[in-house]
Amino acid sequence: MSDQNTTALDSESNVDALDTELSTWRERQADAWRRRLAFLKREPMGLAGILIMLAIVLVAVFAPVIAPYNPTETDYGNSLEPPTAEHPLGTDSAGRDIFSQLVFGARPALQIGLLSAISVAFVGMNVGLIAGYYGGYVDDALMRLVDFAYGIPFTPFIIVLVALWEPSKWTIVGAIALLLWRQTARVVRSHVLNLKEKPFVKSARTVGASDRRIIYRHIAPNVLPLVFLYGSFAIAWAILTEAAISYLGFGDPTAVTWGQMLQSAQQSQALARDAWWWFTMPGIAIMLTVISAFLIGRGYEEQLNPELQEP
Amino acid sequence: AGDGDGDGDDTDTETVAGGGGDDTVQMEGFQVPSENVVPQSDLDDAQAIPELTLIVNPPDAQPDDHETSMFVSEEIAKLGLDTTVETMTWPSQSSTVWDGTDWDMTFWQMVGRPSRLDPDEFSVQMGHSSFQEGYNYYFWEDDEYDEKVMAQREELDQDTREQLIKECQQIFHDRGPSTFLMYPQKTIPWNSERWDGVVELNGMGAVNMLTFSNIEPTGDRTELNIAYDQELQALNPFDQSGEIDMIQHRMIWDRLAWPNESALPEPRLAEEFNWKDDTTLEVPIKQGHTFHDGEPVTAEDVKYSYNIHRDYSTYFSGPVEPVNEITVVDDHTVEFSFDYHFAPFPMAAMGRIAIIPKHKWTDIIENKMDVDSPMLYQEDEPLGSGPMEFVHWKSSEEVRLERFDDHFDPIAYEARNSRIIPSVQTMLTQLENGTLDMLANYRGDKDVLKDRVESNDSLSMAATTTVGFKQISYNNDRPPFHIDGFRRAMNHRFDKETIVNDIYSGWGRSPRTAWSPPHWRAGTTTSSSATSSACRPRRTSSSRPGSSGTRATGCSTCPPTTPKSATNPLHFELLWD
Amino acid sequence: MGLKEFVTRRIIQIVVLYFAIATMLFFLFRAAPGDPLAAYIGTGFTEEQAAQIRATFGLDQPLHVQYWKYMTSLVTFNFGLSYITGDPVWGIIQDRIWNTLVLMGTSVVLAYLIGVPFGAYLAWNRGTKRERFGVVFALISRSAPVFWTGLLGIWIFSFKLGWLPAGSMSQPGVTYSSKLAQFTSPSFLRHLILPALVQAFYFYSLPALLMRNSMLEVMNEDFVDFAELKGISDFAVMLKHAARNALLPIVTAFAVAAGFAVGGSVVLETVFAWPGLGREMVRAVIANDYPVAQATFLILAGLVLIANFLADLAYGYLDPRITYD
Amino acid sequence: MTLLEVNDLHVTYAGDPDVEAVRGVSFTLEEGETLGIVGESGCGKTTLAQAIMGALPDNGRITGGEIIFDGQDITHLSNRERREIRWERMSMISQSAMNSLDPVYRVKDQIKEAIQEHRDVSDAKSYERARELMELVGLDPDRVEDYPHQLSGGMRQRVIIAMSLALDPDLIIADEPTTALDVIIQEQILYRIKELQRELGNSMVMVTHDISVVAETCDSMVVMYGGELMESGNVDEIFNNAHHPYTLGLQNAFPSVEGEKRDLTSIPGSPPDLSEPLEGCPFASRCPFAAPECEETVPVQEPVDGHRVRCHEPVPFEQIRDRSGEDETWLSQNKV
Amino acid sequence: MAITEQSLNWDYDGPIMEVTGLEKHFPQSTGIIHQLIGGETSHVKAVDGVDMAIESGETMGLVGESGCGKSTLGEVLIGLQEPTGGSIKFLGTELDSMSDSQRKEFRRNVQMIFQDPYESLNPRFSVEQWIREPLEVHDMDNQDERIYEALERAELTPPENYIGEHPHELSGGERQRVSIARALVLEPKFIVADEPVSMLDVSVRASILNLLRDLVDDLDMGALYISHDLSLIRQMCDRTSVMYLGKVVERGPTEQLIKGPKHPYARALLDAVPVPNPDHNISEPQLEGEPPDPVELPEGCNFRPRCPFAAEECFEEPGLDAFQTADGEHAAACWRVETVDNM
Ligand SMILES: Nc1ncnc2c1ncn2[C@@H]1O[C@H](COP(=O)(O)OP(=O)(O)OP(=O)(O)O)[C@@H](O)[C@H]1O
Ligand SMILES: Nc1ncnc2c1ncn2[C@@H]1O[C@H](COP(=O)(O)OP(=O)(O)OP(=O)(O)O)[C@@H](O)[C@H]1O
Ligand SMILES: [Mg+2]
Ligand SMILES: [Mg+2]
Repeated sequence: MSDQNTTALDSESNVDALDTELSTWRERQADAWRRRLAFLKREPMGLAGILIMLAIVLVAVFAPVIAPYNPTETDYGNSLEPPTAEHPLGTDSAGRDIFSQLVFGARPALQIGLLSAISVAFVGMNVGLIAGYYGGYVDDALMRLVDFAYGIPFTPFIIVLVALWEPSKWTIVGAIALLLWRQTARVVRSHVLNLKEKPFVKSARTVGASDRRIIYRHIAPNVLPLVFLYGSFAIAWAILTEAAISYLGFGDPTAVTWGQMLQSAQQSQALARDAWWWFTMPGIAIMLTVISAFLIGRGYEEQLNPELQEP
Repeated sequence: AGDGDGDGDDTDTETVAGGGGDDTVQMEGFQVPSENVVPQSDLDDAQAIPELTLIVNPPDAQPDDHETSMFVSEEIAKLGLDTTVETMTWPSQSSTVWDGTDWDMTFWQMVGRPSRLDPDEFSVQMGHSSFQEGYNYYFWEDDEYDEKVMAQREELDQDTREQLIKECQQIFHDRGPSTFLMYPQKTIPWNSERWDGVVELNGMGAVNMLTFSNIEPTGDRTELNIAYDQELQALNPFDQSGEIDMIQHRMIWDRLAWPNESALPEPRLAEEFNWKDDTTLEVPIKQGHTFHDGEPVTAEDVKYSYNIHRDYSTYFSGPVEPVNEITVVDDHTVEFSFDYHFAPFPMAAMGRIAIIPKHKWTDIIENKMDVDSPMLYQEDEPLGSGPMEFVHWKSSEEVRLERFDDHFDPIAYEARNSRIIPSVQTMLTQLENGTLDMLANYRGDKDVLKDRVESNDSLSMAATTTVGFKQISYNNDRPPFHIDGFRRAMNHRFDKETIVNDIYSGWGRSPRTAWSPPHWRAGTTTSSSATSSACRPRRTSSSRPGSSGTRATGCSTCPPTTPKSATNPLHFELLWD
Repeated sequence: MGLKEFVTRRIIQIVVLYFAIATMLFFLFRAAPGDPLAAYIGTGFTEEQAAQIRATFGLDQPLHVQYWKYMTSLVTFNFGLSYITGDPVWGIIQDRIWNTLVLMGTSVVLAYLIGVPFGAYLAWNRGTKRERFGVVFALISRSAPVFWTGLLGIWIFSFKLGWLPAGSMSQPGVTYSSKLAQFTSPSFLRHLILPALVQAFYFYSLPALLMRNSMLEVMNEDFVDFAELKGISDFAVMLKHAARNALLPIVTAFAVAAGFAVGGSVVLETVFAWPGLGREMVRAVIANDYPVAQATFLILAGLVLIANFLADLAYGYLDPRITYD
Repeated sequence: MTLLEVNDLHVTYAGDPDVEAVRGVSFTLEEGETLGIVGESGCGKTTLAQAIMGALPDNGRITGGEIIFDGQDITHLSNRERREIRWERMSMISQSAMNSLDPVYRVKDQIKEAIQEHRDVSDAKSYERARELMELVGLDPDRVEDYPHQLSGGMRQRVIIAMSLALDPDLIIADEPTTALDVIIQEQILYRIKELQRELGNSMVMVTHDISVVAETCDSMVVMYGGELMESGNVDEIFNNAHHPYTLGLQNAFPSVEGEKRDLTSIPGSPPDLSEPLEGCPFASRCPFAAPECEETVPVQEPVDGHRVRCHEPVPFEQIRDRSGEDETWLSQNKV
Repeated sequence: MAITEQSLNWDYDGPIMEVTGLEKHFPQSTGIIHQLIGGETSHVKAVDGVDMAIESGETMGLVGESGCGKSTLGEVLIGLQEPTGGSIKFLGTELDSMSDSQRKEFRRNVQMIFQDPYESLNPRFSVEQWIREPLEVHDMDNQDERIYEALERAELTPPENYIGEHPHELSGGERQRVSIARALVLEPKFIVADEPVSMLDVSVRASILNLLRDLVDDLDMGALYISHDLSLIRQMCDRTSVMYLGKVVERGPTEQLIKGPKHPYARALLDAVPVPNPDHNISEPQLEGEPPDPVELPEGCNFRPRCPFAAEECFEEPGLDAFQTADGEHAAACWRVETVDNM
């Protein structure tokens, strides 16, 4: 707090004051972060989730460095090789290196996951905020829209969209964004209904704050953790969905994704050939990514909801 | 083009050897006209083409096809041309190539079907200039070809017709609108412990009418369980668009004729084909035969059945078009009169058009059809006079037919369940554990299949080279492929033996000619020899595609890939082998 | 507001929603690029014939007429003709509805039968290693794609061990006198085991994790403490009070689970060659068989809506606080 | 006769850090008597009540002292033994009575459950009893058919009271039974409790933070602060002759509608952190009279003038009493 | 002071806040179908014709049972809810007819303090942010100074210690002080306090009450203090209104009202307040049962069904001036005041 009170003081103590102020500020910030991250200590599973996710992100970022081969490069002479020193996770029927495919597959998985999560969070949060805050007809209309989204079977809808348009990851992200916001919106709305009756919101209204200010400064930060929670679930859903879509043959066949790998393993009868390294590895990669998103979300949820906390 | 890499001698020799430079098989039957050598001026044009793109499906569905394309592209690159392989799913490929003009080269395959056993279908549809919306999607035109290919249609004399076909093949080969890479083998496994008498039809494979009328159970299980990987589309006697449907149709509905072991039309419901003159065909039918409901099969039924194809637009409206009139001579005789002599009629129409009960269909057509097309009507219980009766069709599950005891050519087993099993793996497991007796269209990896069959005493397998083929087509409308010589240069660039033996592991045959040899000359093999026929050259890791010149050595202990029947007349052996 | 009015209102709402979804679907398909009939017409037809076929499918009519016909089909179940086979769509899909319902019903019921007690068990063992392990296990099964576990299941139980059929729904050649006879026949049940278990293996985690959370929440409620105070045995308190109340959110989740189950049929049925709506839908979409694709989608959507409705009713039944408004 | 005797009771909640919520509390309760326990929020009242009832939260444990109920040591009972005493012999109206009814069962079922868990009574009989009890607490017996949400807060509270009387226990522990209610309902409920107690003759422990409630309803009282007992004895005695500065501070902070209007004083500062071990008097840091010894040694509970006080008496009690009524006394303390 | 555009009449010398015939009726939610078939919507009459005037420097107490409409009245007064009838005048200007800038000024000059100290602060705002917000909204200058001043006024001293804290770091009493500081920072002229101490510990209650009272005096504000406990009202308020089912049934100077309540309801309310005096044993409650829902109200006097003195005449609705003291200050809406008085 620097203001007129201190102007009378000499400059040296002024600097001192600023210094201590800054350092206390820094301590406070550090404290805040420590508090925010403290849950990790109490939530080893959440920590595990974060670590796995971090590892996957690193793999995705440094894919070209990590992957020993070009994932799309065919080498028919070494097709269907079981894991060896040369190909740590073996090769597929076109001789492509499974490990390199896995490594590069992390990219679209994360892209799809994060983009979906962001769009789901963005749409869901705003719909929920607006519906909950304004109520009345706005609420009615938006909630019917949510009901509408709930009435649409998820995977089939995405299949239709992807099949009618281009099979690319963007279509998948778009399709997921079109539907998955529904849950976030519902949850956010019910919390907003609750929050807007809270005295602190009433207080903001008394003071004369605009609706926008109330929604985004007072209510939104209080639903943000929830949004984050559902966002992390959206990551998981998106990755699972992309995999399923690819598996069903609606994916982009030229893309290197985990789902696509499983699709081609299936197509090439990896099971009948006992090429376990081909059809287990992408599944495990999907599982790891998804579970890390779930773990993060769950850890966070445990944190949000004191009732769930251990005694 | 050809001047890029010192390998250009292919283009300046006048005699073109099929495949790689050291191919020892001489193409004796072919004279390469000198004007087909690429003129330098055209080549200059060609060099303006920046990069050629070869379209192929992603490797997952057919890894071998993809690999072939990669190989082809490398070979083209050796000509000094920039090429890339573009992967497209079948729908995009179809809309790009089939419906569009903006493409250079594409990998393409056609499958063998019974109707294609007669060279007419391929030769007309893939070569005649009027089919550029259809199978001649590569925009090829040749007046001489058009003339000849239509002429064979009307030729009654088989020898003359063969000659005409051969000439067409020659023209096609010379001008090379597309390069034939191989004739793939169709692999059909079955339980030979339980079933006897599988007939392997040359050009078609073991799944054919002869098999199903011949086959006999060896033990007490008298139901044949056969797997398909797709749902059949309809059990409608006028609609036979689906590959899967065909056998069902033929078991339920009799035809006047059917292809015999040499793929020649042979009387079936008909007693004989009696050409009274060039334009009149009298056909007496078998007496005393009934539909499954007990009503007799009469000449009226035959006339009625054929007239539907004339009155409505169906797949067979084409073959019956030359028919001027159908007359019922007596209860058991019909007479077809034609506008002109129409040689393919016995095969194209009589071998395909189902005889339906008039008493049932009059009512359907007058009262029951939602849509004015009998092709779109699905009977609840399809009724025919064939060797098997319809029992049920559980969609996506199975079609069950049971023996019709009163058929003139009764079958030796009681029922046939056609299972629809989309997963190749599941199919295979069920064959192994005895749930299934035969896989009608195994689309999986043939090596896997062979291993499984070999390790299981109760299973056998037939591997038959079919009339289907794989090819690289060029956009004949677009530089540089508008130049005949250029195309031919390409044609000779690819060592087809390498492709067949190395890439397809020998599961096929390298072609010496366009489309197929006339299969009415082809023969059959009985099931006894079928298992061994699967024996094929093993791929060695040193014989990589691209290392041109090396070729897989055939397995010395194995008989040639395609079994030849002793009775095979093979007039065109030259073309074939 | 009474139950009757609530039900009426919900039904009206569902009908409106249903028609809205149908409308969206209609325009979605119309907006799709390409000629829908290309697959049917193929190349063998003249322009004239093609036009005739177009007329047959009603595609020559103006959009609003098509739309009207389409909307009435939702009531009459006359979904038109398949672009591929030309058969009436309803005939193609009506049996599959049952097949899908039986498979999904079994797996969801199984999932709940496993998941709810499992979740209660986890809550009961809060803070122990067992609980932690259980939660991770549930999360793992929630993270494994169904088609993948399905593949593994087939690989192990069919290919390797040969215990269970790898797919489809029945033995060859068997005819059943009724649906009931079919769905209770040993052969059918044998075919049902693997897909139902695989799906249940995925689904149980939702009720399990929810039940755990909800139990933990309820266990903190005063009435649970009070019930203990009353001297009621721990087990009775858990069962009568904690579990009973914890079930409420699980019921709501049932709608979500059913929704996902219905949607998930697409994947599961494809893996196990189960002749249901989902597999038909995939086939139809791949083949551009729009009428069938639309109809299966609509039926699936209808099932989702009905599941939502049933969950609402069940919730109202279970929770006396719901006043239906 | 003494019904309940609590001797030097200690209760600790395990956690990070541990909280010792009750720190050596002793008192006795005679049969038929009502004992009030008052104190600020967080001083351990509920913990004490729960310890007596044997209903401490999972992490709470009695770490010292003993509870003797009707001559029986009930400090450490097994679950089964505990269940036999519970509700049969002592029942509890808890702080959150409003939420103590299970929302999914009808009132009758919940009352019946309480009866049938302990007595082998037929359905019909216990149903009759449920109706009877409802009448007893002044509710329409037909409301037994209602679900909890159909009742108002006051009614729910009455149902809980009815339930606590179901088995005619010797001791009823009421933990702030009226805190969440408005004055009118509070009066109705307190009056009903008192009446019933008079009729049925059971003893009662009334936990509250409102000394006026104690004044109106209790015979004797215990004043708690920071987990410890500050002063205890007869209600009249304590109200008229309180010795402890904390008791006096509380009294002076309380408004009244009776008598002349007077200014209220408040006790500055906040209660001690129970997770830290305390040397000396817990009130020392807020006490305007505190002397060094107050901070160092724990005062013992001493009988003074007919009641017990736990204070070092840094200045004579008369002085404390005189000065505690003035605002300045408290304000002079340096505020925390 | 940076207030440039003073469009409210600051020289007005009438009551700072005045309401006449104020009504707030909530429609009972009924189903769509019910509405479609033309069913009538019933209303919860939370506030049903209230007249009240509060002067500057005066604290008006509002007392009544739970659910009688106290909070609703308070919220309508400061514009948190729109009234469904009647008029509100602030400084003589009708709220309805205020221009935008006047409305803004109104907002700046009326504030509210809520009951629950644990929910009336945004958990994500620091004390400084929380108190600064009103200043930002109204674009005031010298914000830092004002914040310090407000904190000091709310006796949160020294302000530096509190400014960076977040609500969870504060005790209940401190939070309530922060709420007060926030309400004060705009230097309002009217303040509503809705049971501000009911959730606080006894030992801190007194200090908050004292603080509020001093502030009203010092800053010459008008205030409405809401509670159901007359003993607290007594400490705070100059005048008191007793509310029952949406209506004010008695009004008068607080001491006078406590010493001699006229309305049977006010008597009952007073009687129900426990007294910290052991000689005073709990007596039989004067009121049985609970007030009915304010939906279907009985004809005549609202209180009739529960009134021990109800008579024939009570079937007619009494006005608030039905019984008045000579000076007109102490008034009750009861036909039977005299009878009651004689009891
Ligand atoms: N389960 C628990 N675990 C840890 N600490 C607890 C637990 N329950 C209560 N406490 C702590 O023990 C202390 C005493 O709590 P208790 O509930 O007995 O107080 P109280 O006097 O009843 O307060 P109130 O008037 O708010 O009800 C408080 O500091 C509280 O935070
Ligand atoms: N938004 C609303 N919609 C419908 N009814 C409402 C609404 N707000 C209040 N009510 C009703 O109006 C009546 C008065 O409520 P209000 O909150 O003003 O009472 P109160 O006197 O403040 O009660 P308490 O002392 O419990 O706070 C109640 O019956 C309440 O149910
Ligand atoms: Mg307590
Ligand atoms: Mg209120």
